[in-house]
Amino acid sequence: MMNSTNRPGMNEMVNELKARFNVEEVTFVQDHEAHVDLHRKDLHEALTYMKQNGFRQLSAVTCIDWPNEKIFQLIFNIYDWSKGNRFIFRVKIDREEAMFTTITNIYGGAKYYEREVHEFFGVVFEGNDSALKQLFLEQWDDLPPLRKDFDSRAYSDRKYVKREYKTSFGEKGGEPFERN
Amino acid sequence: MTITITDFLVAFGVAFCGWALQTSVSGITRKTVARMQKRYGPKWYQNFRDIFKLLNKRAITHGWVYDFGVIMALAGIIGTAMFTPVANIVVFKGYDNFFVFVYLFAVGMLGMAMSASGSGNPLASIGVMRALTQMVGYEVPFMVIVLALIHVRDTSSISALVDIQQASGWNLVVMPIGTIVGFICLMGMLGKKPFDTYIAPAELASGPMVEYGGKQLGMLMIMHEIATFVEISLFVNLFLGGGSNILEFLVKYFIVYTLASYVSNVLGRFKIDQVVTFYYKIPILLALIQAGMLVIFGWGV
Amino acid sequence: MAKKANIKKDKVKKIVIDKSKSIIDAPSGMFSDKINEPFAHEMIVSKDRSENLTPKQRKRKWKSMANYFSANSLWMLMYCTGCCAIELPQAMTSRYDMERLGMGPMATPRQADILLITGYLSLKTLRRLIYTYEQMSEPKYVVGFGPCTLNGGIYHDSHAVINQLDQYVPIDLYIAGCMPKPEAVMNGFQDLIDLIEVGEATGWKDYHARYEWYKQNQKEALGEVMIHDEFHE
Amino acid sequence: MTILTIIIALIVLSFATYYITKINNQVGAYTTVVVTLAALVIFLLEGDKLSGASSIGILRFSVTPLAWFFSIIMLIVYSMVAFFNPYWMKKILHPGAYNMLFLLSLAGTIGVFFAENFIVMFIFWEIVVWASMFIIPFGKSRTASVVYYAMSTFGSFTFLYAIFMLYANYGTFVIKDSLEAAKGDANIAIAAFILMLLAGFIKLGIFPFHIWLPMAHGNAPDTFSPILSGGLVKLGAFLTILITTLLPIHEVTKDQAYIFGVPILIYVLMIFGAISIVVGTLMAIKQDDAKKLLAYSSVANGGYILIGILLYDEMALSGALIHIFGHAIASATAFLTIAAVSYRTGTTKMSELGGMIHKMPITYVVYLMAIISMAGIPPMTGFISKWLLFQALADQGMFFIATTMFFGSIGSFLYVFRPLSVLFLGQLKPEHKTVKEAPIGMLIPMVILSGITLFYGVLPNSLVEYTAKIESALGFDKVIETSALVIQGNNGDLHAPLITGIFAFGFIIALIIFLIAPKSRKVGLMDTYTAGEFLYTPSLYHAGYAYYAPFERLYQKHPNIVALFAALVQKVKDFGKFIRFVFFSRWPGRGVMFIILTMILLMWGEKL
Repeated sequence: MMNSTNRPGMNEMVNELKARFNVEEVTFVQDHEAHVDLHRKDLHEALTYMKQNGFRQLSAVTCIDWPNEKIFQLIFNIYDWSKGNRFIFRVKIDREEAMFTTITNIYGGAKYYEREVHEFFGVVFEGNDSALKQLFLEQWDDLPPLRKDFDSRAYSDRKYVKREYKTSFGEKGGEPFERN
Repeated sequence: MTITITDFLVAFGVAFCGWALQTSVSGITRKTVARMQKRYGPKWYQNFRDIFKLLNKRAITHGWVYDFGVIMALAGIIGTAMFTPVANIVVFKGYDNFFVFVYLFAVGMLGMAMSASGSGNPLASIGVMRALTQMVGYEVPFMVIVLALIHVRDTSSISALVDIQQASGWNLVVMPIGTIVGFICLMGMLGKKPFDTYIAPAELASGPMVEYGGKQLGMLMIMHEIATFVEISLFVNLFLGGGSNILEFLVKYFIVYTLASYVSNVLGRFKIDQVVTFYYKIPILLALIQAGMLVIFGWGV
Repeated sequence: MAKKANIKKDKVKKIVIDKSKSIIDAPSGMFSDKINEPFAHEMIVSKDRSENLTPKQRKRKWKSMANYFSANSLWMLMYCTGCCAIELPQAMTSRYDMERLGMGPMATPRQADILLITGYLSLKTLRRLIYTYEQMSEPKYVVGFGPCTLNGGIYHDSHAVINQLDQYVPIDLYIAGCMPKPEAVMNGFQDLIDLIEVGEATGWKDYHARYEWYKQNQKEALGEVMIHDEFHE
Repeated sequence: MTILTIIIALIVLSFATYYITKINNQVGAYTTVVVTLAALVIFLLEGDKLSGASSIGILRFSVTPLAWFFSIIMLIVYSMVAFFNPYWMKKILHPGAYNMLFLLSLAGTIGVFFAENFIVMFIFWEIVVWASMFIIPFGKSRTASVVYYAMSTFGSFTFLYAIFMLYANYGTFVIKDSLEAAKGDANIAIAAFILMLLAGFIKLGIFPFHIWLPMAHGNAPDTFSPILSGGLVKLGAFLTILITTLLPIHEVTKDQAYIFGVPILIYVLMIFGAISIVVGTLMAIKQDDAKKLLAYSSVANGGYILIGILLYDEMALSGALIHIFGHAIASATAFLTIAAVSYRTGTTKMSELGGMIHKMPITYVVYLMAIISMAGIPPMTGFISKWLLFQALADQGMFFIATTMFFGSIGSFLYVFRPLSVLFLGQLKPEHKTVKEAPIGMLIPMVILSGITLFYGVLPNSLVEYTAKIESALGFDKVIETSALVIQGNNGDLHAPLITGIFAFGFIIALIIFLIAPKSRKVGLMDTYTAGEFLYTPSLYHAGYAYYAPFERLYQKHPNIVALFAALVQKVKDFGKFIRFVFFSRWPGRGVMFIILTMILLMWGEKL
C-alpha cells in the first residue's frame, strides 16, 4: 500500500485531516482515492471540513457488518469534482446499539442513503426521522436482511413455497443426464 | 339526383372493400418490409387475424364516453369512406366535396380523441395533444394546395376532379411541387415515421391507444385501416388521376401506400415541435409557391 | 436472403430437443381438479409437438375460430424482469423473426395477450406483475422463462426473490434454459400457439376459478398487493 | 306590433324589473326570462309583419330581413341566457341593476338593428355600450370594464364623426340615403366607411382591437359572457354588413388596384381579419381559463365573419351570416356550459377541474355539440358556414387568406378540445366528488340551443334561403341558390342531410360491431396503465396544466399588442404627470413660469 501519492491535493488533505482529527489510519487505494478510518466522534466535523474544501458530493453511504468484532462500519464516500479526488471515511459503531447521528445537515442527499442503511442493517440515524420509514423492502417483517446473522435461506424456505420434485438430484440420485 | 337505400348499400360496400383492401395491402407491406430487413415476415392476412382476435377479447371500459367515442370514431370514418370515389364507382356524384372529406374525417378523429381522453390516462391525453398539434402542421399546406387546385379546376367535387384529370392529364404533371407537398402531408396524415410522434410506443406507451384493448382497439384498428384507405384514395384521386378502371386505381393505390411505408421505414421520429416547425417551413412555403404558380400565373393549367 | 430467413420449423425444434432436454418433471397438484389433464407437455419441450395432440384435440383445433385468431396473433407485453429478456431481441429480429408467428411487442398490458416473465421476480416486482396481469384483457397467457420462474433458479435462497411463480399467477408455459436460447424461445412460442389453438392454455380461466387461492398465496408472500406508501400517493 | 312599441316596452320593463328585483331577487330574474321569451315569441310570430311605421320625432325604424335575422339571433341568445339569471342572483353584487341592464342592453341591440337613421343607431349603440359596461364589473375585474369602455368610446367617436361627416356633405341621417349619396364621392365614402368600420372592428374584436374581448368575456359575470360573445360582438358584424353592402364598398373602390379579384383596400382589411384569426387561435390555445379561451375563439371567429363579409360574394355573405348565427348559438352554449360548471364548482380554470363528465354528463354532451359546431365539423351549423366560406375563398383563389383560415379552422380543433379533455374528461378531482349535474333550469336552455345548432346543421336550407332573402334585400344581383335539400355552391354542391344520413349509417354499423363483440368489463378511472406503478391521487394523474406545452413553446416569445397599448397608456400617464407637475404642484411659481415662458415665445413670434 502506498502511503502517499503524487496527486495534487491528496497529501495535503490527508495531512490536514491528521492534524485536525483523530485519524486512526489512512490507506491510499489509488492515486486519487484514500480510505480514512476516523473516530466516530470526529466524523461530522471532518465531513464539514471536507465539504468546505471542495468535496461537495456525497457519493454513497453504506455499511459493513462485522459480527465477530460486534461492530458496524459506516462508510461515507465523498468526491471532489474540481480535482477528481475521492475520500472514503470509515467509522465504527457499536453493533448492539446501532445508533449514529445523521449527516443530513451536512449533505442533504444523505437522507435516502441513511434510510437505506437503516433498512438493510438496522442502524438508526438520530435526527433523520424519515430514515425509519420503508424504502426498498415493501412491508418487511424480519431482521434487516443484510446483517450477517440474517439467514436468507431460512427466510426464503419459510416464506416462499418451494417446488417439490419426485426425483432427487443428489449425488447418486436422479436420472443420468444424457448428452447426445 | 335522388338518393336511394341502394346507394347507401353500395357506398357501404365501397367502405367495406376499402377496409379489406387496405388491411391486405398493409399486410403485404409488412411482408415486404420484413423482406427488406432480411426477415421472413408475417402472413399477408396477419392484420385480419389481429383485428378478429381483438374483437374476440373481453375488453374493459372506462365509462360511456370511452365506448361512445370509439363508435363515433368508426362511424365518422366509415361515413368518409362511403363518400370516397374509387375509379368509376362514384356513389354520391357531385356531393363528394373535398371539404366534406376533411371535416367528416375530423368527426372520426374527434371521437377517438374524446374516447382516449375519457380513459383517464394522462398518456392518452398527451398523445391526443400531439395528434392535434400534428394536425395543425399537415392539414394547412395540404388544404392550400387543394384550394389552388379547386380554384383552377372550378370544382371541389373529388369525382369531378378525377374526370378532369382523366381528360387532360394528371395533377402530378400540372402541379409537381404540390404533389410533393401532398405526399409529405399524406405521411403526416397516415402517422408514418417521421411523423408518428403521437403514437410513440416507447415514450407514450402508444399515446391515445394506451388504454385500449379488446374490441375497442379492434374497432380503432378497423378505423385506422379505413382512414388509411380514405387518405390514400384522396391522394390518388387528387394528384394521380384516380383510375379509369379498378385495376389502374389499385395499382396506384398500392404504389402510394408502399412508397409511404418504405419511406417511413428508413426514417427516425421527429419531436412534436419539430413536426410543426417542419411543416411550417418547407411544405407550407412550397404549397404557397405552387398555389401562386397556379392561381396568379396559371402555369401548368 | 429468403433462405436464411426461412428457417424451417423442424430444424429449430431439433436444436431445442438437444438443448433443453427436460430435467424437470411436471409438478404435481399444480392445478385444480377442474382441469383434467395436468399440463405435462408445457413443462417438457422435448416431445414432438404433433405427438402432443390427440385426434380429438386436432378436431377441436379446427372448430374453434376464436382460438385460431387468438393463437395466431399474440401480442406480448414486454415486462423484462431478469436476464432472460436479453434473448428476446434475437427472437424478435431478423434471425428468428418472431413476427412470422404473428407476434409483436406491445406497449401496454391492455393491448397485450401474453405476458413474458423473463427471469427472477423480486417481491417488489411481483406486486407490479400481479397488477399488470390483472390489467390485461382476457384471454391472456403467461410464459415463464428460465428456472427462476419455476423454482427460483440460482436465486432460490434469496430473501427477496420468490421461488415458484405459479403460486401467484397462472403460468401457461415454461421455457427451459438459463437463459433459454432464442431457438428455445421460438419453440416455446410455437408450443404456446398450439396450446391455444387446441384450447388448452387456460391459465386465465384458472385464475378466475381459483382466484381465492391465488389471492391467498399473494397475501402470504406480499402482505398486500397494492401497496400504499409515500411514493405512491 | 311595431318595433317602437317593442323597444319602449323593453325599456319600461327593464326599469320595472329593477324595482321588482329590489322586492324579490328571484321574481326579478324570472321577469327577465319572461320578457325575453315574450319578445322572442313576438318576433317569431309576427315575422315579416313587424312594422317600423310608428315613430316619435327622429326615432324612426325600418324593418329589413337583415335586422330581423340579427334580432332573432339576439333574442334566442338573450332568452336562453336569461334562464341562468335566477341562479346568479346571489352571486352578483347588484341583482336589480343587473336585471335592468340586461333588458336595457337587449332593447339597445334591437334598436341598433332596426334603426332607420344613423342618429338612432348611434343612440342605441351607446345604450348597449353603457349597459354592458356597467354589467362587466359585476364579475371579477374593474379593469376589464375600463378597457372595454375605452375601446368602445374610441369606436363611438369615429362612428359619430363619420355620421356627421356624411351629414355635413349630404344633409341626411337616413342610413340608406346617406350611403347612397356617398357613392358618388369615393374619398368621402371610403373615409366614412373606414371610420364606421373601426366601430365595427372594435365590437367584433378584430386585431388590433381584440384585447378587450378576452378581458371583458373572461371577467364578466358568468351569465353575461355568453351575451357578450354570442350577442353583443355580433353588433360589429351587423354594422360591417350594413355599410359594406349598402355602400357597396366594392363599387366605391373599383378604381383601385386589384389583388386576387378584390380592391386593395378590401384586401388590406381582410388581412386584419386574417391576423385576428391567427392571433385569436394562437392565444386561445394558450389559455388556462375556459372563458378566456372561448373569448379568444370569438376573436378568431370574428375574423372569419369579417373576411366573409368583405369578400362581397353571395356565397361568402351567406357563409358569414350563417357563421354569425352558428357561432352566436354555439359560443353562447359553450359559455353557458362553462357557467354551469362554474356554478357547481366555483371555478373556470381548467387546470383546477377534471372529469366533470362523471358528474355533469348532460352539460358535457351540450358542450360537445357546441364545440363540434365551433370547429366546423358536420353535422352542425358551423360546418355549413365554413363550407360556404371556403367555397367563396376557393372561387376567388385567395390562398394567403385561405392559409390563415385553414390554420384557424384546424387550430380551433386544438382549443375547443382543451376544455373537453381537461375540464370534462380525465380524472375527477376528489374535491369534486359531491358535485351534481347542473339544475334543470340551466339544462333546458342549453339543450334547446344544442338542438338549434344540430337542426340547422342537418337541414340548413331554410337558413340558407333566408340569407338569400337578406342578400336580395341588400341589393345583390345574384343570390345563393338552394334546391330541395342541396346547397349549390360555386364549385360544388353540399347535401347536408346526406352527410348526416351517412354518418348515422356509419354509426349504426359501428354500433352493430360494438354490440356483437363480447361485453366489456367496467373498471374504475384510476385503474389505468401506469407502467405497473400504484397511484392513488387522481389530481396528480391528470394531464391538465399547460396542455399544449410543446406547441405553445413555439410561439412563447410572440410580440404582444397589449404592450403597445400599455406603452400608449404610459405616455398618457406621463403627460398627465407633467401637467400636474407644472400646474397642480404646491409651488404656483412653476405654472406662472411656464405661462410666462409661453407668452415670451408667443410675443417673440409676433415680433418676427
